Amino acid sequence: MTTPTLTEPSVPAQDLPEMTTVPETGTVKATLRAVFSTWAARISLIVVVLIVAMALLAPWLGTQDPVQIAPGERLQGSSLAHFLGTDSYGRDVYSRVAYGARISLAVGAGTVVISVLLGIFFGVLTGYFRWADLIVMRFMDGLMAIPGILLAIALVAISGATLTTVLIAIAVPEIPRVARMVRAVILGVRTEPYVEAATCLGTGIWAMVWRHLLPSTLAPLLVQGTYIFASAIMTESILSFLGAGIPPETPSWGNMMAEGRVYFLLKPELILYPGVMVSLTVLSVNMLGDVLRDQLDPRMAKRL
Amino acid sequence: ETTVTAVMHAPLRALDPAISSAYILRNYAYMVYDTLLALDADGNIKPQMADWAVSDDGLTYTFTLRDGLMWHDGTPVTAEDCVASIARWDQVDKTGQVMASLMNDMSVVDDKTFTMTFSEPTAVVLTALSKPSGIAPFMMPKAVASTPVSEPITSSIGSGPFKFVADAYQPGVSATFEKFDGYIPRDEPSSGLAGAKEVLVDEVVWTTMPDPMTAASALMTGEIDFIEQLPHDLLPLVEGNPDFQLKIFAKQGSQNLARMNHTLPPFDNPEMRKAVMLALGQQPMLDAQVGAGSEYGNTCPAVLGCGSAYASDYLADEIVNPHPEAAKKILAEQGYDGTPILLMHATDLANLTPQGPVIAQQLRDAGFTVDMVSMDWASVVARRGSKATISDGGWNMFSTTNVLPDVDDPIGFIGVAAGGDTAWFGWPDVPEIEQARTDFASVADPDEAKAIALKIDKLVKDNGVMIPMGEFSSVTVASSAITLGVDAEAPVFWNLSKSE
Amino acid sequence: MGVFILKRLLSAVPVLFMVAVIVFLVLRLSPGDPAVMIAGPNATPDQLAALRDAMGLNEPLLTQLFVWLGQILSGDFGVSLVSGQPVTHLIMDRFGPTLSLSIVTLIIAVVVAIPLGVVAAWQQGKLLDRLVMAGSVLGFSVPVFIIGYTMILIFARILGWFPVQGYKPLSDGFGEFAIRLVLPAVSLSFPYIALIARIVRTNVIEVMNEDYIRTARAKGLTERGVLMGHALGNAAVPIITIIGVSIAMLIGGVVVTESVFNIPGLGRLVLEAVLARDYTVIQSVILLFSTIYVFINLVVDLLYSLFDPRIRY
Amino acid sequence: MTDIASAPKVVLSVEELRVDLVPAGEKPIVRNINFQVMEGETVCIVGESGSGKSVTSMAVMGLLPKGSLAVTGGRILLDGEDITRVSATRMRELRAAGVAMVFQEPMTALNPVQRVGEQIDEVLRLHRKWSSAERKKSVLDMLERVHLPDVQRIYRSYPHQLSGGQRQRIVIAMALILRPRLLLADEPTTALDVTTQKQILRLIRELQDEERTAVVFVTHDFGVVSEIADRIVVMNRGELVETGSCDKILSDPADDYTRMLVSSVPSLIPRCGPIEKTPKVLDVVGLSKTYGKKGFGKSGNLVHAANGVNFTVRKGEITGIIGESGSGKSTVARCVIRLTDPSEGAVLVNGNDIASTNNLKAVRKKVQYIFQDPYRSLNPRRTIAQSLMEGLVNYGMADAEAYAKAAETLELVGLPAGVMGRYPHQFSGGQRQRIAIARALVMKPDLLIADEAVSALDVSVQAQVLDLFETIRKRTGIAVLFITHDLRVAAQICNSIVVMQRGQVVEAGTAADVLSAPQHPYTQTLIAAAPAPGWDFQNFRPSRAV
Ligand SMILES: Nc1ncnc2c1ncn2[C@@H]1O[C@H](COP(=O)(O)OP(=O)(O)OP(=O)(O)O)[C@@H](O)[C@H]1O
Ligand SMILES: Nc1ncnc2c1ncn2[C@@H]1O[C@H](COP(=O)(O)OP(=O)(O)OP(=O)(O)O)[C@@H](O)[C@H]1O
Ligand SMILES: [Mg+2]
Ligand SMILES: [Mg+2]
Repeated sequence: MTTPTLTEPSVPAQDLPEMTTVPETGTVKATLRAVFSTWAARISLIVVVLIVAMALLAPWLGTQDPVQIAPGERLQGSSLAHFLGTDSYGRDVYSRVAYGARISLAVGAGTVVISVLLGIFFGVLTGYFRWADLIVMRFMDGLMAIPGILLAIALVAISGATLTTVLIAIAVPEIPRVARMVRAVILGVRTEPYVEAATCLGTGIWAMVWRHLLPSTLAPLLVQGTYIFASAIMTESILSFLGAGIPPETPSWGNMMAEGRVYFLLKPELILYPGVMVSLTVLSVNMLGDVLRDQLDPRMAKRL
Repeated sequence: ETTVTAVMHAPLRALDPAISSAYILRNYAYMVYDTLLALDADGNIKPQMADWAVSDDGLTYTFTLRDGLMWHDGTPVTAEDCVASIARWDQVDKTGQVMASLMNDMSVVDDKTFTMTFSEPTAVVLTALSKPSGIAPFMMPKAVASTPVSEPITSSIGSGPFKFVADAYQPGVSATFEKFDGYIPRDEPSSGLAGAKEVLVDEVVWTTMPDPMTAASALMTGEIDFIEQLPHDLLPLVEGNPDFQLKIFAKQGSQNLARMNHTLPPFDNPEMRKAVMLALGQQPMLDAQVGAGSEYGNTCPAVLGCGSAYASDYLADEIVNPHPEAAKKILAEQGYDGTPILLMHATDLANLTPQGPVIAQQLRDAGFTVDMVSMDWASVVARRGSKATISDGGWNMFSTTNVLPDVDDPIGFIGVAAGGDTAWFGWPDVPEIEQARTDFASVADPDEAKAIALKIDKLVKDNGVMIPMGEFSSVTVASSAITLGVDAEAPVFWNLSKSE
Repeated sequence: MGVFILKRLLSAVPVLFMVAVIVFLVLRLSPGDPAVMIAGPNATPDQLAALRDAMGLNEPLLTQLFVWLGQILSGDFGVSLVSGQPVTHLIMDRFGPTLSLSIVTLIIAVVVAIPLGVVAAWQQGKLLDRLVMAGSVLGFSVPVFIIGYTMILIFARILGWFPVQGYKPLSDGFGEFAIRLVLPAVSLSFPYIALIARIVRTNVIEVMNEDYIRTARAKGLTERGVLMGHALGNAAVPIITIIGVSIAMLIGGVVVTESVFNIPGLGRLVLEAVLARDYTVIQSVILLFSTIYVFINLVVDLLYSLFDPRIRY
Repeated sequence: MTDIASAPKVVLSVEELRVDLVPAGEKPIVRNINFQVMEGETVCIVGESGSGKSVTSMAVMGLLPKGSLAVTGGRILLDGEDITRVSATRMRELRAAGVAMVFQEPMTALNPVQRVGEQIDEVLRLHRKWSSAERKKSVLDMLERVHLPDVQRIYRSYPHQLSGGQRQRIVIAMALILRPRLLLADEPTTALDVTTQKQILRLIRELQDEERTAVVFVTHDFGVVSEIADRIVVMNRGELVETGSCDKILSDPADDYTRMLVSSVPSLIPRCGPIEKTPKVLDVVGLSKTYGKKGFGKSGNLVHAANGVNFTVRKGEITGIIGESGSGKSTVARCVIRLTDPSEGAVLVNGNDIASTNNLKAVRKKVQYIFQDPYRSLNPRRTIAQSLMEGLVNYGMADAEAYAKAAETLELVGLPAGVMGRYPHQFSGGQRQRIAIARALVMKPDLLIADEAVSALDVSVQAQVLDLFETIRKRTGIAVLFITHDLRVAAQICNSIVVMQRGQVVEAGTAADVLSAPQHPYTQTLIAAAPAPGWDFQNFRPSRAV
């Protein structure tokens, strides 16, 4: 520690003994260190990285065209040609699992991005600008009051089963939930002394939102985000089950499970492979979410 | 008290057999109503409620109701009822409309007799009144039959072998039928839809199970007795198990067909339609629907069905087998520029789901660019009615299935109609076909009829009106305690018994 | 409190109005209409037109909307375009099964999740906690239909304890009713158990850091007494909130379970109605769901004040 | 203070106590603690925040947080029984019956969702096999004994329906209902205002006299100590520094640390003279603030938080506002900076009325606010540099320049500029408050509002921060509006004082006048309630002025 050079020492400088030992939180470096601090977190990170890699590198992982059908070779077991066998159209299951990572991660992540961004927008709007609350929250309530699955089915019926439609259909019902949460956090934070202090320092509305309000929504958003991620993948599967999901041609873990359900007793692997991928992904994303949350939550830091 | 619980292929949600051609409504009607004439197992027209006589000039048909016919409310069936029923039916059914167009007069003679008079000699009246499927002519009390066709009837009073238990009816969930004690079966042995309709159980309950896995499990635990159509992929669950029987009702098979839009490029060009016909093959479609190399699927080049009297071999190889190279050649000749073909694909009906991907794949293999649009059947139905360009919500191609009893009649089978705007979706305009169909309606001689039918088959293929994509049969699975009834065009529950 | 309830009920009106308008527009914008579905493939354009006319589908959209809203206000939900039955009748018929399924599911979820969450909180960071939490993540990463099939396989097919499918109303006897609801309710409850257990755990842990917990310990209470007597009661508000959210989500979740276990409920009704474009049924059922949702929210808010005396309306 | 007649019996004996982190840290949290408590005796444990007072008392209760702290050496004998070795069941028996504890925060020590009567009743349910009628009677008796009014109603009340003082009495009743041998009180009055504190202290003493309970009283308030302690235990950084009788420690502390601690307690004697010639920076005229909802059926619960308040602050002057909790001090302060919009009246800053202006940005450049809780007033996610620069950047200063200014100001308040990259949680409470002050000063305001800016701090730190204010005032000539409920603090730094009660100014004048010769009865009670008015801690002797 450097000795303070005071031009005019007014008060004896404080010695700061405990400072060197307090672990830093909130910085990227500290976060990474925390992520790597437990086995569970380390494994989760590796799994997530592997799955993302699988999605990105699918064409180079010894896969075949996941859409290419060969009905004559349907429902085969493992072989050299198809090392996880084939599905009911004779498509290569391994390739579909690999390419399915793209769609499923896109559905999960896309839903999170859409619902979180819009949720933050509406949440901040209603939490900070009270005049907006009445109008916007009624609208959000209305959206929330429509059962999500049914809304999704209707939207898919309107605009056809495409990835984009399904994404929007799954994300729209989540928006009000995120908005409510963000609103609640902001309502709590806006009376915190540090927000009032910033007001006293002449901080404008947007700077206030950006510097002081949004950061405190980060931790709960992480938790909610990981939950939305998981439930989006599930909802996609349920939509496929109901015949209103992503086009059956396009591989996603969700529609693979829905399509494989007929073979639940005869060829359970068809569900198992995508199912295991979903569980692994959800489990590790959750785990990472929890670790990051602990990093971002000031209460956790305070407890140290 | 014996109850048979059956899982049918679709839920019963409406009760008017004339307003819709949904098969479940037809099946319902066979329980509750009776028909004047019926086809026996060999396709011969037999008297059912009524016998008939033709005047020598072939212009007047006289129908005489047999004795003992009674509505479920206990009142006797009269000729007036039948005339009203026919009059309602012939407005909605294709064959009925042809019959009506030839008919000059229909009048009641007495309680049991009525006559129909035609402008020219025709056999169509018998074909029409014995029509087993599509919208079949069922007899109803006059009060019910006088409802306008635009207004669905809600009564379920018929004169058939089963009485509908209205109190137990949950639309879309279950329908209950009990034995109608007032029904007097004919004396002849049962054959097809003709002959004695003997009810051997007290009650039949139809339930809907949206999930076939659940239906299979319920059958195995004995909660239900009968599954009208078990998905082929689930058959291994019951095959070889002595507790269950598998049965194919040959007459209830289905035909896949692919349809192109003749009004939009590229399929306004007959050569391009030809290319599609060459590109498509039937075996992969059947493999995807019923299992690779399964006995339940049959390739069939005939437009009017291979089991019908009008089976044809014309262009068998081109229709049945894929010829991607030949198709590519045509594409090159026609200068196909890779504009995507918009193929509509229904995802919510089990039989239709595999069709889209298989067709898409084969077209792609032959050099087409395909834009397969997945949607629910209701959307397909809506969109296929559009004659707009692709960008305005039109379409190039779709596929569906028809049951075989509906396709073996060149008049009733809408897939072969080619009257341009009045034709079925896709609007093929081939005047020769329309001429041939009119001729067919008025010939009485079977050989002559066959010749015309084969001509229609050829014209349909040459012009790419529709492309047959193979035939497959559904498999009915029942508990071994059930003795199944006759093989007819519809699943019927008379002559079916259950041992304890 | 009376004023509060009245206010809330009044504020539900615009919400429901919006739902009604959204649903109406979404439906009318979707391709396909009930006439085409009913008339079948062979219908002539004239027949279709006649049918549409009879159904009132040829009126301008706005007229249809106002006619419908007017009907609703006078308590008339119309008839199903497909089956011709009064919608109220259809809904009454299907309401019982869905209600029973939802309630039983919720009871199971709550009864299982709360102890799990409390135990996890108590064993925070230990093996048991890890297991419960990992299990709860798995609980919402397996699709409901797969859980359902597995339950059917094990408990209906192999063990034969329960029937595979079906529904009997309570009026047929409690045994008949209950035995058919066990499997569907248990399988439907999985994700909710997972969700509720997580929330219980987080909130109990939070509450366990409060000063009054220390006071309770200082009284000489056992750890169990502290958890059940003091921690749980104080964690009640967020737990009730999540239960309320669960009920709202259940409404969507029942569709699949009703299909898998062949329960003739509202979920299936509305799904089939969507596929058949049976407008009147869809509109009414969704409006019903939304009303229930609004009502549940009100009940949840009232429950808050029951569990937390500081909250008064 | 109390004379002990017969041979005093030792109730609690702490011998060589050592408490360590689990797993053990570099240094035990608490080590080498030795002291005894006799029957009927009060032993006060004093020391700065973090010195281990709470940990020691928790160890005696057997309530150290499992998994993070544990007793690793020494013995704790309660009537001869070593409670570090007894089973969990026996320990539960001992709690409440043998040793009971009163916790610091009356607001949070009670379960908010249970009726207070039931919470006391629970103790009896656990430890006595009485019928519910007997228990109820006993609880009501106890409530009477802690001088609660209308005990039937109180029994049925929830904690939030009671005042802080009432709640603290409930906690005491709960601790005493089983007549424990030993009462541990961990800062039981810190959160209460002086008047209530005085009542509670008297109550404990009263009960102790009746039951001859041994009391361990943890506090950092020397005023309280001087009033109640028989003996004093001084702790510093986990170690016992000194023990001795009350008189000995207060008048003749042996250890340097003890001397420093005792002399940090501000005196009640006003030190600063009035300031008159300088221009008025703040002039509050007829300020009123009414809280409450308009609308139907709501008119009943209007709160007149401020009512016709008048006062001024001149350049270089520190004006104090004193008054008990809820008297409207913060409301006035918030109106002055327009965090709250006043309902009526004028607030003139440098002669301009800001009560109705829309240009708040201009106001806020001239007026700055320091909040009570230094931790919560700094955004935990932003570095010190970011927090300090925020205001300057808002008013358009370039980052580099703002950084330099921030560093300079940080050094002004006695912190090295090298810590600018750190986060608030990496500082101690006193340091954080310095940062908060620096953040206000960096704006070079004309008026500084300090709302309970030193209340959360230890006496020693408090003394430093008060010095800091003094220095800053001298150097910059800033005007300060200083809000506090601590008369000693007010006496230490205010030039003039405004006394508020229920939203109204009841007395105003120079510090010397108000504190030494209070006119209004309310001011008089306030001053009378201040603990140890008669002791001049800074000089280790009785004060002469009063
Ligand atoms: N659960 C814990 N885990 C780790 N360290 C702890 C724990 N509780 C207290 N400490 C540490 O023990 C030391 C003594 O804390 P203690 O609470 O006894 O202080 P105190 O004298 O009561 O202070 P205050 O006046 O602020 O209440 C502190 O350094 C604190 O950080
Ligand atoms: N936002 C608010 N809404 C309603 N009433 C309020 C509000 N803020 C304060 N009050 C009420 O106004 C009165 C004065 O409160 P204020 O905070 O000014 O008191 P104070 O003197 O600062 O007390 P303390 O010493 O406890 O901080 C209190 O009765 C309080 O309950
Ligand atoms: Mg302490
Ligand atoms: Mg205050």
